[in-house]
Amino acid sequence: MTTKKQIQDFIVLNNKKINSDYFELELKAPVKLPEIFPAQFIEIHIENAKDTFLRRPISIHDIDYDKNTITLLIQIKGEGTKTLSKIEKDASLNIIYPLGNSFSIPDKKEKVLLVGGGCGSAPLLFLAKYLFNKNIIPYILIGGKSENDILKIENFGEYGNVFITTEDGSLGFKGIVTEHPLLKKEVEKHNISKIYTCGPEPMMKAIAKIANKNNIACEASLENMMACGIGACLCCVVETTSGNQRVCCDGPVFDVKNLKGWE
Amino acid sequence: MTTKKQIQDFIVLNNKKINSDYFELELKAPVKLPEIFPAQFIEIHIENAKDTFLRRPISIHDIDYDKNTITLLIQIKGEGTKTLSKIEKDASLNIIYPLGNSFSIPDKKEKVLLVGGGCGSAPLLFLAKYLFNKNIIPYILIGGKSENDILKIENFGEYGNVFITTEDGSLGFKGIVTEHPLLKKEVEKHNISKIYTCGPEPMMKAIAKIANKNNIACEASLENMMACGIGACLCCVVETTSGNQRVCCDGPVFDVKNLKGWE
Amino acid sequence: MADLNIKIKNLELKNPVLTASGTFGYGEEFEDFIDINKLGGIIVKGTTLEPRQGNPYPRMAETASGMLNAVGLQNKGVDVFINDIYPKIKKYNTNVIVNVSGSNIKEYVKTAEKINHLDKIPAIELNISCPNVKQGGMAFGTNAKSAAEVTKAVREVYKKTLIVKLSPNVTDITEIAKAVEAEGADSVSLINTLLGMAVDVNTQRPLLSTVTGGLSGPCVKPVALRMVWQVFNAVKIPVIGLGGIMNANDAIEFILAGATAIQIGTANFIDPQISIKIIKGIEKYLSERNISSINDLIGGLKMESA
Amino acid sequence: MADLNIKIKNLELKNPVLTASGTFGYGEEFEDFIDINKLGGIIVKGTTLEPRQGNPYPRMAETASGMLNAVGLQNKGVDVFINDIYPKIKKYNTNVIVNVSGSNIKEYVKTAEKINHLDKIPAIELNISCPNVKQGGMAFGTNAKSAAEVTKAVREVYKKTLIVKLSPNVTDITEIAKAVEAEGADSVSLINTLLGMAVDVNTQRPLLSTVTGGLSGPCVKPVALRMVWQVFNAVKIPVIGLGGIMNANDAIEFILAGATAIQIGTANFIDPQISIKIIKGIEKYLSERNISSINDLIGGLKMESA
Ligand SMILES: Cc1cc2nc3c(=O)[nH]c(=O)nc-3n(C[C@H](O)[C@H](O)[C@H](O)COP(=O)(O)OP(=O)(O)OC[C@H]3O[C@@H](n4cnc5c(N)ncnc54)[C@H](O)[C@@H]3O)c2cc1C
Ligand SMILES: Cc1cc2nc3c(=O)[nH]c(=O)nc-3n(C[C@H](O)[C@H](O)[C@H](O)COP(=O)(O)OP(=O)(O)OC[C@H]3O[C@@H](n4cnc5c(N)ncnc54)[C@H](O)[C@@H]3O)c2cc1C
Ligand SMILES: Cc1cc2nc3c(=O)[nH]c(=O)nc-3n(C[C@H](O)[C@H](O)[C@H](O)COP(=O)(O)O)c2cc1C
Ligand SMILES: Cc1cc2nc3c(=O)[nH]c(=O)nc-3n(C[C@H](O)[C@H](O)[C@H](O)COP(=O)(O)O)c2cc1C
Ligand code: FES
Ligand code: FES
Repeated sequence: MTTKKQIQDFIVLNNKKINSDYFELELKAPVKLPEIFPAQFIEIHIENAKDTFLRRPISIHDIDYDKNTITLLIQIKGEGTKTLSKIEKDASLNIIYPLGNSFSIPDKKEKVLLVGGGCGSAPLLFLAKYLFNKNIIPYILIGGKSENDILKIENFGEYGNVFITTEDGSLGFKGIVTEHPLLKKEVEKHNISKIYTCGPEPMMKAIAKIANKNNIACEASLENMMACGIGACLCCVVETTSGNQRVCCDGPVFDVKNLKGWE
Repeated sequence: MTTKKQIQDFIVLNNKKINSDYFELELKAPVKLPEIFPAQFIEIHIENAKDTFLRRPISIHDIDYDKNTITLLIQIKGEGTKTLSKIEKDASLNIIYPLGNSFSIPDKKEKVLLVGGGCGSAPLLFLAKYLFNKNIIPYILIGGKSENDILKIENFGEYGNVFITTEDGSLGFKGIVTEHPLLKKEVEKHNISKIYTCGPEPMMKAIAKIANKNNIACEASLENMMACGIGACLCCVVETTSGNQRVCCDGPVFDVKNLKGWE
Repeated sequence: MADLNIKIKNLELKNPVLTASGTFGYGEEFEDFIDINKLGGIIVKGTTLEPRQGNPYPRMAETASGMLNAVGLQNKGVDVFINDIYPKIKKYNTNVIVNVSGSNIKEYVKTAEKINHLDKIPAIELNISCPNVKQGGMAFGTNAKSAAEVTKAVREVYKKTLIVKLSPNVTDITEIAKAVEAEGADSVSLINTLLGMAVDVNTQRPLLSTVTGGLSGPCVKPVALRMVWQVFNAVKIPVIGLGGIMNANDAIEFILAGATAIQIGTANFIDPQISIKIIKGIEKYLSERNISSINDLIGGLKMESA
Repeated sequence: MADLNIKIKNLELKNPVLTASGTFGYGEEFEDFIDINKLGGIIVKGTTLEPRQGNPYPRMAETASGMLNAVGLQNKGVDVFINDIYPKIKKYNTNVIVNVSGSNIKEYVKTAEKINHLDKIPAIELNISCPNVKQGGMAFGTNAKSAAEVTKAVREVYKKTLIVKLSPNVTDITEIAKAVEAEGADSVSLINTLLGMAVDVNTQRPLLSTVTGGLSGPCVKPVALRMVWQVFNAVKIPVIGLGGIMNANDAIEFILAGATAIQIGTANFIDPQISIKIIKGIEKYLSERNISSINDLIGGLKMESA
């Protein structure tokens, strides 16, 4: 993406608690939003949060060009996200955006599968909606430790065929995503031509393995410790077949075939 | 004072803006307040204020044993006090109290003068009330750069005879406190037997000079950079005739005769 | 419940949490807030042969996640300590350790000798790292030869547990640690403060009367932790870690990096009860992981890749 | 309006604000946010003779008021710099300075020699202070003799302004500064990062793949400022100050302590526009005090007591 990066104060329109671990922030942009693509993210400056010196990278979860807002889906991890979870309506948040590349969009006839877990759902819902608007109805497989980690299922349902797994069986299929019959049935039968994944690294690696084995294209949206988010510091690299690449601007989306250690 | 020091969370009952520079906080104690004396102070922990690592020392400005509250009068100086100025009702503040010694209380027949400036008014109003309750009606001389720095005059008026100076003449006598006729008239005529002062150091030193010259007892409540507030770190010392003493626990009140450089 | 007992030479600690010299007065200042007897030990303010007035005011400045101090070893001298302070604090049912400083080797030796006679003082911490005095102090701690000399001289007269407190203001702290180990130090503690400075842009003057002072608090933790790890890998004697420890997790970082015990300094100013909270936090950490003794955690940093 | 021009040997800067190596990419990364041409100069990422992949992931950890990095000089090598990067950035109407590193003196010399031929590069910054590489880097900067040697060797081949970047991980930074001054350095810049470490208590592993890394950000400012003041008082060549500068007041502290120019590092990550804001803030500070030139502020710390 060659969209110009911007730094601006967004206004909090809505801070919605999803459950004890997750919340959703709707932020209004001060200027007309540029076109934003699935997997792109922002860097938020969280003022007055203890021990939060650097900005925090958060994916764009949804975008409403009419209202000129973006929505974020955030998991409370440490002090930064905890402080964000308490932010009040009308507060302002300084944001650098849009950052990173995006998932590649397949052509119409392809059958694609989205596999996510936890806050990996954030960019995947945006992707599902994006695909749906391009008349591609994806399979969507969402996994988590328990019910609590399965987010926004109704929304996913609007854009594709949803399958759920939880490790404790509290919702959907009991097990981890890679054990879900869908993968066996659809992937191994080569009905699926592309997998998009975002979530915990071990999950994504397991998915990549299945994709590679079945010769299916697979893109993963990675996380990494980021200092600048704009490609300047070289902190966020991942090892690829063409050397160390920056997750923040060469990614976050990588073709798993190019990732070392993901074979 | 040998009151046991305590560390507790107080609840904000009221945060009242006085003007652009000053505000007043009323805090409710979680346990019955011990007896507190004029010039004693507290150390507040200000959470989530930028660049505010250490606690902030603030004098006790008023105390209501019935409501079990203390009131603080605070001037916005930097990030810490700025953050405090925005604290909302029902928030909690972690506080160490009561700290320091206190002004000595004269016997009934004495005529005393209180001289203060800016947030020096904080402990002086408490002192004036304390004296009034002991049937001593003090003279009170309050100075400041302008009207804005002359705080709570009506309250002072309840407890004593108030005189005002401002450098720009926007209220009361135009000039600095040491130029006020009261000092000439009362002090130099030896009608006053004791002066209590709290405010900017140059002001207090000038007052001390006048007191010394006229052989009047004078007590000053000092400020200093404090790290611990409880006598442990030796950061807050002032040079006295008996060596370096700690402002936080040997003071904040010192007889000016014992302070080096205050002759 | 996990066993928190540790030993440093003959010094037995009921838990690895000590309070750092200069930040805990003589313990008394904290009696209103905590039960001193629950601590592994307290290390009292730097003590010198003669009384010292310390440096002029201002002595303190706040910095990002830390503070600078220029107290400069203000203390009443070892004789007043022995006659007036010791009788009051020897009642503590915990280890009271004296931090000893001097301008020259003779002063260190004489002070240590006097303290050697105090029954209830099981150890001294030799401060060869104070950045706030003109003579001695840090000068000894930034040079392996002089660090060795003063350790050797004190070792000759001091029979109980001898801890040497190292300065972080050096190119290679392992060199100093090895030098004092070779001369009989029973343990090294590190770090003392980093030499720093701050300026008031309004007055255009230094914020400390001495221009430079000692930096402490969480800002120094990464440096302290690195040095503890380096020294742990370089010497055989137990390492006592400190520098910016604000909570139990910080303490555990130091223990994993090789600290047998840790000290709480600046954190006492923010929360006078923090030392006790940290003891409880360490206990909880061990229990949650079914680690039966703190000794199993010391230097337990996992180095193989995940 | 106050005059912000300064000179470092033959290097003319329209203002004293540079961006620090490794924190500003090649400038291009910041083009969306600021007008690069308004800066006093930019110092590009550490460049070596051969391409380097740097260290494995994870390379970054956040600390109290700072961060640790273990990037380890990842760069495409001086030839790619000359052929691919230089043509794109030589358009800047400001000073583009190359930060040069190497594993041995030969590498430093060869790299400097190649850059010497680039018209639009008016200066190099010799990085003898990188803590994140196994060979060379900091090893040169923590020893006066080797610091002098590498400076001398590069000075022979490099004809333009030669800045040497010093490591703070030393006992006496003035000794190193004097040694490189004696060998013809035109200026010294300081500080590079402090060597630090952080541990994840949950995994019990180091947070950086290399265990230790370089500490930067406001947490190091007091140490940096102290060193700038010490070096300013020890050498005659201009000092470039950096370490934790987050705003104009921080920059002014360094200038008062003796810095002729300053660099903005980690602050660029928090606010990509900060360098320009700092230039404006310095201008405002001077105007408000009727100081006609920034040169009148350099080393202007008032030392007499108030
Ligand atoms: C490109 C990208 C997109 C992301 N999108 C989302 C999202 O949409 N929703 C969401 O909930 N989370 C997302 N994350 C993760 C999110 O950035 C971290 O959870 C957050 O930074 C944690 O901050 P904290 O202060 O709450 O916790 P901390 O206490 O700082 O850290 C908790 C844990 O979070 C991780 N973390 C901390 N800082 C960073 C950082 N700068 N970069 C990467 N990981 C970090 C570390 O592993 C750490 O152990 C994304 C991360 C990346 C890199
Ligand atoms: C015993 C005592 C009683 C006080 N009572 C009051 C009071 O009743 N009302 C009131 O408004 N102020 C009072 N002060 C002053 C108050 O502590 C400072 O204004 C406050 O700490 C500033 O904090 P900040 O974060 O807003 O500003 P900062 O940006 O931290 O500092 C602004 C200025 O305040 C001074 N200051 C900062 N920290 C301290 C400290 N720990 N000790 C002393 N001075 C400091 C410094 O000179 C600094 O230049 C008192 C101070 C002392 C020592
Ligand atoms: C106000 C103050 C006074 C100190 N006095 C001494 C001292 O007398 N002797 C000593 O060895 N260390 C002294 N120190 C250093 C501390 O013991 C400790 O080494 C340092 O502060 C780092 O730990 P911290 O970051 O936990 O505070 C002092 C530190 C502070 C902040
Ligand atoms: C991510 C990162 C990469 C760096 N890379 C280099 C480098 O290549 N060469 C160099 O001399 N310094 C490098 N540095 C050090 C900075 O230039 C600077 O000296 C240091 O960060 C202190 O300044 P600061 O606190 O303003 O960041 C790097 C620093 C960071 C944070
Ligand atoms: S976070 Fe700085 S390059 Fe990616
Ligand atoms: S502030 Fe610590 S002794 Fe007074």
